Amino acid sequence: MWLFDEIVKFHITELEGQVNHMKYSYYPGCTLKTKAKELDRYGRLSAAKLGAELEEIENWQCCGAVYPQAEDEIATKLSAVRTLDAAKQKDQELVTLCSACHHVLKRVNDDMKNNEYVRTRANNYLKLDVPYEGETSVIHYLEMLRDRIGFDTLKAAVVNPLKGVKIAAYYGCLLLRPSGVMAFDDPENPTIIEDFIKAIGATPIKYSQRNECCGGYIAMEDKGAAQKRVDVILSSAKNAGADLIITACPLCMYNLDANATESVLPVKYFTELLADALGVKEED
Amino acid sequence: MSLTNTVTAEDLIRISGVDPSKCMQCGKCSGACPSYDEMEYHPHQFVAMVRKGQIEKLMASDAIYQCLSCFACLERCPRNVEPAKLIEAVRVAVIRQQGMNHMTANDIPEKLDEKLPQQAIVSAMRKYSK
Amino acid sequence: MQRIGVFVCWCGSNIAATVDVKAVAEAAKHEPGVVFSTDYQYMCSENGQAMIREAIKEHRLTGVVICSCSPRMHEATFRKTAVSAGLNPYMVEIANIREQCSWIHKDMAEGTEKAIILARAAIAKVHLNAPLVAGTSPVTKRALVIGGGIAGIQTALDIADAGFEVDIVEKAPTIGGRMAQLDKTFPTLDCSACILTPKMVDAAQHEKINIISYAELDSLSGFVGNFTAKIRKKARFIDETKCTGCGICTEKCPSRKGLNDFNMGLNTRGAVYIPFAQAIPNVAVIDSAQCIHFRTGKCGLCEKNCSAGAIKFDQKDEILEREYGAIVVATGFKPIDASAFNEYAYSDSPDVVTSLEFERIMNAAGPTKGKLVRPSDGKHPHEIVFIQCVGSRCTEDATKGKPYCSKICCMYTAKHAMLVREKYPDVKVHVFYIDARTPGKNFDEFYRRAVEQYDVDYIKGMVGKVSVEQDHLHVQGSDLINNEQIHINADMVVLATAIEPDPTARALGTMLTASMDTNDFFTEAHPKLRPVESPTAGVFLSGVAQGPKDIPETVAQAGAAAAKVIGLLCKNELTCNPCVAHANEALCNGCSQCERVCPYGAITYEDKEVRSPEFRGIKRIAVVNGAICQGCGACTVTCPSGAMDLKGFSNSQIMAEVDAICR
Amino acid sequence: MQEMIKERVLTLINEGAADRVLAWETGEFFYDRTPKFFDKNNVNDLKYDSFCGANVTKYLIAEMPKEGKTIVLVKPCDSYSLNQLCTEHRVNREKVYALGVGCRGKIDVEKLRTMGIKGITAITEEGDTLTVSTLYGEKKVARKDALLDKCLCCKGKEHKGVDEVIGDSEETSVGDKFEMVAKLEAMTPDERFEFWRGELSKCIRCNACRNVCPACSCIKCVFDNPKSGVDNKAAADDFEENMFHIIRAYHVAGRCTDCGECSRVCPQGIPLHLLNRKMIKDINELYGDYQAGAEIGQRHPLTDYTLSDDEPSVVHERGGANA
Amino acid sequence: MSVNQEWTPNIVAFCCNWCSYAGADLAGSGRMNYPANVKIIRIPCSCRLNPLFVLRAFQRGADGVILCGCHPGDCHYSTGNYYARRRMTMLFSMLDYLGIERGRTRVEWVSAAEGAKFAATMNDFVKTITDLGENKKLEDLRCKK
Repeated sequence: MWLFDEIVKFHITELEGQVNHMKYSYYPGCTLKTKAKELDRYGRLSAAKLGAELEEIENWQCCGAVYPQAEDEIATKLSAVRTLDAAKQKDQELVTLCSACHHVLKRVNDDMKNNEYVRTRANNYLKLDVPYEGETSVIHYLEMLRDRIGFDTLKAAVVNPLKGVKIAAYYGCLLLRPSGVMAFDDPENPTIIEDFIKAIGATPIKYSQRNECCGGYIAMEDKGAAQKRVDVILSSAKNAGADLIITACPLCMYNLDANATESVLPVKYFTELLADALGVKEED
Repeated sequence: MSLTNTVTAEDLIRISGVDPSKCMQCGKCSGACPSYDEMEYHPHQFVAMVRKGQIEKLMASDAIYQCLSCFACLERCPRNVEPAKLIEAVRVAVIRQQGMNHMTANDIPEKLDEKLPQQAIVSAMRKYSK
Repeated sequence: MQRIGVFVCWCGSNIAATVDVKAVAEAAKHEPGVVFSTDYQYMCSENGQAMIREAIKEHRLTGVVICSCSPRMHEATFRKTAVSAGLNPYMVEIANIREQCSWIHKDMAEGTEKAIILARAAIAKVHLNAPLVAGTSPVTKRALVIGGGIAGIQTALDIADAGFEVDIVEKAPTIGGRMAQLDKTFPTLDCSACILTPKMVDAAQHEKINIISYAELDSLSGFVGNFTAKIRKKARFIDETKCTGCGICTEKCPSRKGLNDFNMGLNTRGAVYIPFAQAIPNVAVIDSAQCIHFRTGKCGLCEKNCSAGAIKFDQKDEILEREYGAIVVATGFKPIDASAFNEYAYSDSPDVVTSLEFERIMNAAGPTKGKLVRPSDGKHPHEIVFIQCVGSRCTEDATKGKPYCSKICCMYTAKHAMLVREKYPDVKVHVFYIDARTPGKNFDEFYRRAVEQYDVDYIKGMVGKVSVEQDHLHVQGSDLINNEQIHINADMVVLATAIEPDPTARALGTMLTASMDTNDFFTEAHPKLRPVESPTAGVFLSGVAQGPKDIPETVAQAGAAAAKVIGLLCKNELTCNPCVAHANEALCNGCSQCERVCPYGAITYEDKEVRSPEFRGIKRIAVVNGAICQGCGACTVTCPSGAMDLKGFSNSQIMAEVDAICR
Repeated sequence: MQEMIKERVLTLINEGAADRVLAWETGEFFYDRTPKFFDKNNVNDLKYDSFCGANVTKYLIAEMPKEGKTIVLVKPCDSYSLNQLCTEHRVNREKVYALGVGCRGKIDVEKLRTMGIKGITAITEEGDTLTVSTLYGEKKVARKDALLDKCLCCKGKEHKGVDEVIGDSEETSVGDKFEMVAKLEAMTPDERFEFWRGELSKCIRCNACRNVCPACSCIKCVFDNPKSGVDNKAAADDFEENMFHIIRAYHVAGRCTDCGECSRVCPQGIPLHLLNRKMIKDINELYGDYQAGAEIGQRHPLTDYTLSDDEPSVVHERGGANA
Repeated sequence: MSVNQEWTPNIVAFCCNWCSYAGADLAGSGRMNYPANVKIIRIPCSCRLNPLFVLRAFQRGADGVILCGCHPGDCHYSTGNYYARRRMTMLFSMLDYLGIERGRTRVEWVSAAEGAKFAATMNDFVKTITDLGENKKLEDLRCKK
């Protein structure tokens, strides 16, 4: 860990003065500290290279991993509110990497902003000095790349363009839907990961199942159903000519990887390819 | 195990925040549903059956555990009915009852594999137990 | 002191069910000045009106209060009743105890109490009413029709046939509108162009019709009978008087990449083009954004090849100022942008088309010369899926779409399905529908023919997703009757997209001060009784600008709008609204504040000798032109001395109402 | 300066450029300066000194029907009122020769009294010091401490749109003129209500504020007009006290030049200018800075609009805690 | 504040003839309920509303006054509601400055097509005024029953 921080610092000092320096609050979430370390590590390394400083929220708690849709669920939303409030205290945008965490934080934030029932009750529970009312802006790492850093800047920073690699973007459901709240991209015809793939020099492969659900949430409960979904998605990507499929979600990663009945395509986190393209992967 | 408390359509409407009367029964939700073939009742039927007060059938059905929470129905609904919320409300109404947890901590070990991410466990516990 | 009669209407049970009408009539009796009070089942009926007339005469009434439905409904009726009994029409006041009382309240005691208060307010107002005499204003005997589709053309023809001049302002380079793009029309399947183009020619050749194409309304001032319009005739860079429509320029133009709007962008055209063969005027137009000459200063091939010398690169927009007595809005519609519905892969695949695009594909003059082929590869399709209600019937809180039924989609989809099956019996056709809505003469028979005779597969349910696969479109939808999710591998998908008002309508509505609904359709003055009139006097509605409708309905409404226009233009002068502002000479300071807020320029000032207790001598005073004043009252509030007041809605009348309500 | 003015006025009249002059004369007490018209015969009685706080422009209205041209002496602040009257056609600018006179702030004798100086017999000034002679001896007072309140928030010493200026002016403004308004805005509604009840309940409806106000120039005021429905001669209760002052402030909104005469003449010392100034502050904040009378022909903000004006609910939204 | 159980607020709604009065009629045709203590006075345009009328209403016992007109841009007379908007802003600000409760006055734009909005607006306004209680600060005791 010490070494890692040093590397980050090194990159920041190296880049200071060259790149517009940006600071964000960063929420990794539990899986990124365990099974999805590479999603996290490569994400941080790349961000540092791109001049974005990700300050991890102190003492963060698990977001709950699933957004409680029931209107009367308050307690299950509180840990997300604490995270959102922590970012508000620092007056920073909150960057997430895991699609599931992003989904939970973004939707709870929307509740705190627009749902008076949830807002009042959550604040009553939390007893913050100043009530939290949805002030924090929650953005996914990909949105940070697109809207804050810019894909053009990213493209310019690429040292190992992944030329000729045909990559299928797997969006899944959590980043896109419901679009009214997530406001991430066109929920039916998204382009952000394809644009990302182009920026790192690879070739995006469009396929029809990229925004269909892999069944990750029921993988434990009903492996068979999840397998069915995974096979449909992977074969769709494979038939479209992809060499590789990328995702931003540890749940999708696990599901696409572990529940495919036959191994047709390798699955990677987008941050791994990003780190590769930026030339920061080998340094770790 | 059996349901101890009666759940009414009004309860489900309150829990979900869904107004089933907005539905025009176009079936787009069920046309979009990736779990359609796994489910005994389909998203549009959840809406119709809540409207008609046929709650017990829904609560007894395995369909409530087959929903992937992928929000395709909710996203594509032309009338913003949000069937996914209604399905979750039925599931919540079931697991909130005594002894009705669909999954308990004891069920976990046998389902674990080395790659399984935490969030799969956390989310499953959140979804299937109280 | 007025002698006031109060007449309480039951409106059958509409009022009487929630308001004790007898109690209202009884309470009114005790109000000062009320010498007669009664109730009756239907005051607006002939018997009811006779009762009012008799009471006016018998009790020598000087004022009348009717407690009934909204004045917007029957104020005019009861004013006429008063006139026929010799009373000034402006001595009638209405207490709205239906729309604003009985219909919104459930409790009888509450409703009755409120009705009595509303009656008191009206009585208090009538005490201060004075007989008003309306002035007159002249009528310019020319009509302006905005929009040159079938609605505008039909309205213009009907008005012109009655002998009045009509200008059609069309924003496109040609008239014809959406109907010109259609292939066949339901339920008769006759050729759209064959029935439209003769009408276009009639309009062009009519001596009373003046077509101003490639033009838009810039501004409008005035009022019914006396509108002044500024019309911007956009530069088409072609001298219309010289161009013969030979089309040589369109062939010679080397810039070929412009999307052909007429063909819904399915193919391209030159920078100089004539939209379609039967265009009227049959004159070319240059798209300056595309034209090489405008971009680089070079080229000019069209100019070199035009033997008529009609190319005018230096042409500028031109503003025409014209006066009109009446205006008809016939701005039509456009299909909504289907890219909002990418679950149907509209943006992803050229083989997913909208119905209007499909119409062009099926049209003999279209991009494929009427041959049905897949846009992506030109191959013959074997299976086609039609999806109805794309973007129609969506709630306002949904992420996309329109709340209304677009009305024409069920029928044109049946038409498309039938035409495909007729021409290509090998093609399988599926139609996903929510409801098949076919009210109309021979409509349901038409739809049933598609099912029974042409074996079109109607599936009750909606498509959830269209996936673009390697060589086909995968359609996943629900079949509600069979309770199953079905999967179809189709070659083409046709989206019956909702229609919406033309995007220019909103700005036009503002310009005309004609009210619109939340969907930007123009509002009619009354949904049943005045369907072709806007609430703004002198503005009439024709076609889809008012709401979704098919061709026969559009033509019928166009004729109706024309009849209303003719009725207006036949008059030599119009009776003005006598509820206009006027300045009290003794009180007026001549300070000019009222002039500043008058939207009509109805106020001028003159130095006048005034003899009053407050002032003797010559002073500057405001003078209101009653023919121009529309009675908004802006001036009355700006006036600090209270010199400016509004007849019919005077300061004291409104305060009397306030007092009666707050009492 | 007074002599220079007299001389210039005489010249103008003798040259035929004007027929009379509207200025000040000495009234009942030595420090009273009341408006008066002079012709060349009595122009010698014209006074212009540090007591000439009164704004005389309103008197031109009645003069308009007369033949010939009137010279009017205007201090910088008065010039705004003159322009506003011309904008509203109450005064015909062509019949007026506006002679700007220099001003270094005018003296408020009441202020001296509140300092405890009694029995004043004469006041002389030298530089920044006033020497007040009283029955009980002489007192020295700093001139700036004896200025009228309105001079302490003077709009500036530039005459707007006058024909010529005689004499120099000195800046007298101190601080922010909206300070007190802001203070009131910061109070709770109940505190504000108490404040204004306390002030307005003192009103005796002497109409001095209305009569002096150059914007309140109606031939017949609505409050005097039995047909207006709101007429009343004397406020019978709290409502009518409020009503009169609300409507007065409202009628002059956008037209009030903030000359401060209303408060100056109020025998009860009600800070009426705070009502007008609130309207001015609102106008500035909501519709952009506006100074009534800055030039002739302006369109005032309440007879104007923009498509993107704030909704009236802005009143409810701002002010936060004091809702 | 009054704890009188009997008390219900008295509300005067000034509606422009072209949009809001028609919107109120539409609320009626749609049978959309709102409390009976709202009484509507028809005026030709929102710009006809003289501040004097508002004060008069309070004087005579109104507890709330609301003005409804066409949406900005849709005025039948083109510009009336723009003037009304400024006038009412200034009036409301003045009343607020005098310490009168801000909630007692309101302006809403309601089109002829917005029957539901009209009813919702009235319900909300009645609720606001009910919560505020009786108008005490701008009352004229002589006019009270």
